[in-house]
Amino acid sequence: MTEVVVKEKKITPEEIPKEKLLWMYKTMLRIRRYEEKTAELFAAGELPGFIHLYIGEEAIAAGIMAALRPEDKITSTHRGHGHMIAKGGSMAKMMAENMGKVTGICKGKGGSMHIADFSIGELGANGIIGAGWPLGTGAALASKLLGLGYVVVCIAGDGAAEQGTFHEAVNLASIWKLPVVYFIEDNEYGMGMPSWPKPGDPRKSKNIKNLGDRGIAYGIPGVTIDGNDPIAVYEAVKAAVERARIEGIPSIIHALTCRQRGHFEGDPQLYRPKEDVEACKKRDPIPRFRKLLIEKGIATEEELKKIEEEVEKEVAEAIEFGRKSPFPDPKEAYTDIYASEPFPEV
Amino acid sequence: MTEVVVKEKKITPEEIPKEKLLWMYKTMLRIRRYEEKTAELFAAGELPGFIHLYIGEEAIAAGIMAALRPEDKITSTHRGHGHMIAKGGSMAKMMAENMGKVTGICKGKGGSMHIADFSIGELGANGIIGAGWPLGTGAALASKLLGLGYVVVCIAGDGAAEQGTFHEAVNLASIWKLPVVYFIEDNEYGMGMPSWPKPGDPRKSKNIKNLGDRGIAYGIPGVTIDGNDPIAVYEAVKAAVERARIEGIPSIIHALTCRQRGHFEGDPQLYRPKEDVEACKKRDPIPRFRKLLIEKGIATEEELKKIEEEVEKEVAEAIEFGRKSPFPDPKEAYTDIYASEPFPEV
Amino acid sequence: MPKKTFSYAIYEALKQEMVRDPTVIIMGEDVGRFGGCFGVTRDLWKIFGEERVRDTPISESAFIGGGAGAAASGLRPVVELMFVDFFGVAMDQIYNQAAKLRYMSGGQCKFPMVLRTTIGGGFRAAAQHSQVLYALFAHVPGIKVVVPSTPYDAKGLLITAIRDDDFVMYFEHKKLYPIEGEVPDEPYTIPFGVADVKREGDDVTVVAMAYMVHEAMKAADELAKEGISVEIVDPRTLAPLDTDTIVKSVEKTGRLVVVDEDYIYFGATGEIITRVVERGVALKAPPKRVATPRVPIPFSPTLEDEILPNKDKIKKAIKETMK
Amino acid sequence: MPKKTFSYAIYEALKQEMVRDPTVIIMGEDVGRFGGCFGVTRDLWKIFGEERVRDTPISESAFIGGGAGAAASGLRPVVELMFVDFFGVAMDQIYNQAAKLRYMSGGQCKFPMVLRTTIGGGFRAAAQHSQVLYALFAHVPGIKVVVPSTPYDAKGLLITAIRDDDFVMYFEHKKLYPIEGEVPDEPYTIPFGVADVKREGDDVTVVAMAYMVHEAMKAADELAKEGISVEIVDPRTLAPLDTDTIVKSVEKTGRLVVVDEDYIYFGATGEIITRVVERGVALKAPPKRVATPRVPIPFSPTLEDEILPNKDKIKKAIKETMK
Ligand SMILES: Cc1ncc(C[n+]2csc(CCOP(=O)(O)OP(=O)(O)O)c2C)c(N)n1
Ligand SMILES: Cc1ncc(C[n+]2csc(CCOP(=O)(O)OP(=O)(O)O)c2C)c(N)n1
Ligand SMILES: [Mg+2]
Ligand SMILES: [Mg+2]
Repeated sequence: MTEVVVKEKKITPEEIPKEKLLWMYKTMLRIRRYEEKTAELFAAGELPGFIHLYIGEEAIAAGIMAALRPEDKITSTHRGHGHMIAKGGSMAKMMAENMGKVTGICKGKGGSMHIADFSIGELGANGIIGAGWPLGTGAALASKLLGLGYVVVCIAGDGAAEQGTFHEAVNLASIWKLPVVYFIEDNEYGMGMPSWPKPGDPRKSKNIKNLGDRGIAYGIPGVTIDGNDPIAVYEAVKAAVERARIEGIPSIIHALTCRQRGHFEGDPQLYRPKEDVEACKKRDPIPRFRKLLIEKGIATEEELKKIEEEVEKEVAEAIEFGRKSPFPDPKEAYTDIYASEPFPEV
Repeated sequence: MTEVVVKEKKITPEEIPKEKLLWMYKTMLRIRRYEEKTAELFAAGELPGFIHLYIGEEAIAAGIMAALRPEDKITSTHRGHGHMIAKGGSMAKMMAENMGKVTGICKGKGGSMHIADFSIGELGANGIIGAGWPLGTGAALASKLLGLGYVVVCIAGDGAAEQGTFHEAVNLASIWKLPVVYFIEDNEYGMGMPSWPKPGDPRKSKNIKNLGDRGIAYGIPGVTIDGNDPIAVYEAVKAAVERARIEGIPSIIHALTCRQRGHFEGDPQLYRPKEDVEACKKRDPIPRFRKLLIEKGIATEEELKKIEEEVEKEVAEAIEFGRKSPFPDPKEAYTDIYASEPFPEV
Repeated sequence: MPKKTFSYAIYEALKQEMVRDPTVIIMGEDVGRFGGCFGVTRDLWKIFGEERVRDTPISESAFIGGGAGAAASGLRPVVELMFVDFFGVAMDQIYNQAAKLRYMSGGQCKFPMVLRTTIGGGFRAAAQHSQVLYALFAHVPGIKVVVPSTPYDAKGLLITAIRDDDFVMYFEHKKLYPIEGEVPDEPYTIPFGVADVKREGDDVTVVAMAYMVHEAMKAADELAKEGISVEIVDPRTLAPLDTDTIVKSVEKTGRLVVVDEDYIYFGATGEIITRVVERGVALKAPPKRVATPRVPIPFSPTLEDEILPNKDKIKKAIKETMK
Repeated sequence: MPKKTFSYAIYEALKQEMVRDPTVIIMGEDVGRFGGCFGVTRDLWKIFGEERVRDTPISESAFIGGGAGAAASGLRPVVELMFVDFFGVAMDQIYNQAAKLRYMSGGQCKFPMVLRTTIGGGFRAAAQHSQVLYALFAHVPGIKVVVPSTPYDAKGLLITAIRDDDFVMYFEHKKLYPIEGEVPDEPYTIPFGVADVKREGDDVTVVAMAYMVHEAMKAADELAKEGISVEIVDPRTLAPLDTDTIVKSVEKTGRLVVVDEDYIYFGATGEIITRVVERGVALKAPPKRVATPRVPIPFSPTLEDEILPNKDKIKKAIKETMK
């Protein structure tokens, strides 16, 4: 088995504009607080359906989006709240969506597993693992053929990298020279299945640790990075996006992170060693990045406190918005299936 | 793009028992003559349906099967006559099958794209590109769990290696340590699509030439070999089969060969440079191997002539058998769907 | 008889068959240490070990096709597709391979594989985790389609499925898991192709499957008070489909309502109605169907409740046939 | 009007739409230099270049899903699935993605994609290259299902499909390719959901699709000599399905035979019969269906001929309704 070779960072925090660093911090925090409240609301029965939280993985969404232009697009997953927030989506509309309200970003038709905001280039979470790889590849084809200049980042999990769609999509993008980046969020689990063996658990879902090496199979660059460091993510994505945009060279980025909570809310994680959860919490990207900002003198305690307050407020308002919004009229169930409505029959 | 790195052979012909070398020669020849006659019969309208010939690729089937034990199994493809013959199937029953006769190996129900002979471990040709990868992987799982000791060689084309099933199956075998070998017959085309660019044709179906490198993506050995040299094939398969049988380590073998005829019979190959066909014919494995046997003093002209006569006779008898056999009774259409027949409804 | 949940009945069938026959294995995503996404396989991995209860990567084509290959080679795999909604990533291995290889080979091999999967809405799980879809598998050849509605049927039909030498798809409605019923401790089988009259009645025949049997039962209870006597026929398997029992019931009642949580068109409702009318059975009123419209299942509770069939819609349809 | 083959009519529609709208592109296996497996796309790659007529690797999930992603992002892809039999390797991208993403997003995006594919038996191509299967796609939501039977319909319906802002599946029966018919040179559209009465008659309504329209026509010609007057209704699209036209015809004739080359159960025959009987149309005889039994398509000519529907089977069914 290969050992994980995490790519050395080259950019130092000092080389990144302060606003971007603070933006990353705030973004991570916005995701964290949103997700924490989501957990509470789910437990209280205010959120129907399945909820998969992004807690502990925030550095990825923040790092990716820090490297993108507004016109760039992403495909997302069932664990997609963080991607949506970082890409610039409205917390309030996402919260309303997850509550099933008509003011939701998808009018209450999609819910957490299907949140999408095409207006900001968030092409959709997906309930089918691995479905986003081809979809994003197609969006990249449109960028190329229509000369639109955007890059697509297909974000999905380590589990999604075992789906056949991964293989097919990456190969297609490679031979067609499409402006796309395949980003694997390796949170060490696909539901209850570990990426590689854990203490007392020999299971694994792949036989190599460094999925960046899979680039070799397609003749494209691939790299494995520390997914709990937003600067490492930013750096890798920036390089990949440039290659993609200018030369049409796709890349694979494999980011190592971990899942602090259960697969979905309500998962007691009986399959998971307790120490593993503890170890994951210790790797939390937010305090780590906060410490760095302070230590390097990039931000003051006051500045960060102010950000933290803003975030609390935004989340509270989002919840308020969701709660106050009405449920959709039942007859709305029959609209939005076809663009050429009314369709003669449903 | 990577350059093709063809593995150096280590075994010399002298190290292989004469009978095995002659067996390989005869096997290649049996396939060749069978296929040549098939082309004639197809042109004459005696063979219904689609026919894909193996002409020019015989060294692969001969080399693989020379390395297998009788209990080992293979999965095959739409271009599977050669695999069937080399694995020890009856030419006569295959010919009868391809003519749609009731004496055919599949009672006329399958035809050329579905020939199978479970009694010799030929688990079936397949009309779906890439379908054999998972099926053979499952057969390898049975070998392991039931302690049956056989190895499965999943044979399929370069095109089949772009299907998602390839990725999923190889990964599964790798983590489960299954006794299986993934063998890619790269005949430079998937129907009309070249594996990599040809003169005046920039298309390609993959961005690396050495598909053996894909082993890296799964943490298993992978190698690219000369598929027109039966000894190179034999050597690579022998090593892979041993690893698989003893250690449960799967391998990828990528064999370079070429297709002398159209994709299917009747294909005018308008998409293909004429020189490409010529170049392929120059690489013909049979005269090359014949020359080697003579030059190395392994066989005499007379010995080879005798083999050649035996082969002519066998093929003629197979055709005779097929021609004389009756078509199935129409009511046979309703049997063999379920093992627990009669089924209440069709 | 002891009372058990539908979920436990399935677990018990799996356990007993694994004890009886060492070639029975289980494969799927999180069927092992997780205990199954809905907790059905529970501790089987502890009892039988991780060789026989195999957690897979998220590679449905590989492990369903792998199951087929293993079934043709001496194992008897019970494979789990977590939600039927995911079938699209592995349909070729299901319908072109497992279902047809026996026929294409002229009967040389057999496929004693069971593909268990979950169906059904009502969990606010939206368009890709709420579907039913069994009609798709009943349409194509080579698949036996089993749709249990009670714990008793679940156990008996699953044991039949595992012992059957053919490829069987076994559909578990998620709303049925907690439902309790009497289930014998010992193993038993229920033959395929034999419908069960879940309730006798004289005025209207309701054909219903899976969870809809229970909604139909509630409707029948309420209508009984209004003097309408409903007979409920549960086909239990869609392929083969026990047309005789359905026809016999409609011959008696003269009225037919088919209830199905699957999408309404080109599915089970049309098939069952046609099976009856093509036999020339005299009907006192046009047959009716109650099913999910051809709409992706929406997430929001108000929307999902609008489209799913339920007791009230069934009552309304029954009453319309009585006019 | 000029006479053209079915194949040429499709080619012409593709060419004219590609000229009209630069966002129309073609993708699929060997749609370029090979000219399409059945020669339909011919020289389009030369006319429009290899950027717009894209040969793909054998990766149906990638290029069908890719088509969907491209459609949501401003292109209007016409994607080719070489044989419908291959749908199983890409079904998720078809039915869970292209078909549902608009709905799940609350109408934020649209999918102006056409998925062309070939159907039908009779070529001794066996179980994985001879199927019809359109009922599967008509069952699930979000897909428009188009099944042309003549060159004229082929061109008009394809142009409608390409200009439609929704995901359309377009099924081409391989036996139709060489069939000739009158086709205007200029572009025209035929609306979806409008059946076409291909032959008028009084005694029996035959609903038939795709190549079966032609077998039904032959049956009707022969029966006319025996004094039986057959009306043939071709729905042309299965989703939406023009129930009104079918019902109107059956109201006139009082007899119904549905002819379909797809598998018989849980498919189009049951759906169409049910659409009629649930409207309470009075029938003089039980409705009949002529379709392929639930059997994998066998290779041998004697076997394949046994199971495929044809003129004689249609005649027999019609006569039975006349008894
Ligand atoms: C095709 C498919 N198979 C299985 C599932 C069930 N499922 C939902 S999330 C999940 C785990 C996904 O793992 P990963 O891709 O690593 O993402 P993570 O949840 O870890 O973020 C599984 C198996 C699914 N939704 N789709
Ligand atoms: C899933 C699927 N897609 C497409 C086809 C059509 N098809 C048949 S053979 C073939 C080319 C296969 O190429 P390769 O795997 O390289 O095998 P070769 O024919 O070169 O031996 C194609 C595209 C198919 N049969 N199945
Ligand atoms: Mg994960
Ligand atoms: Mg090839």
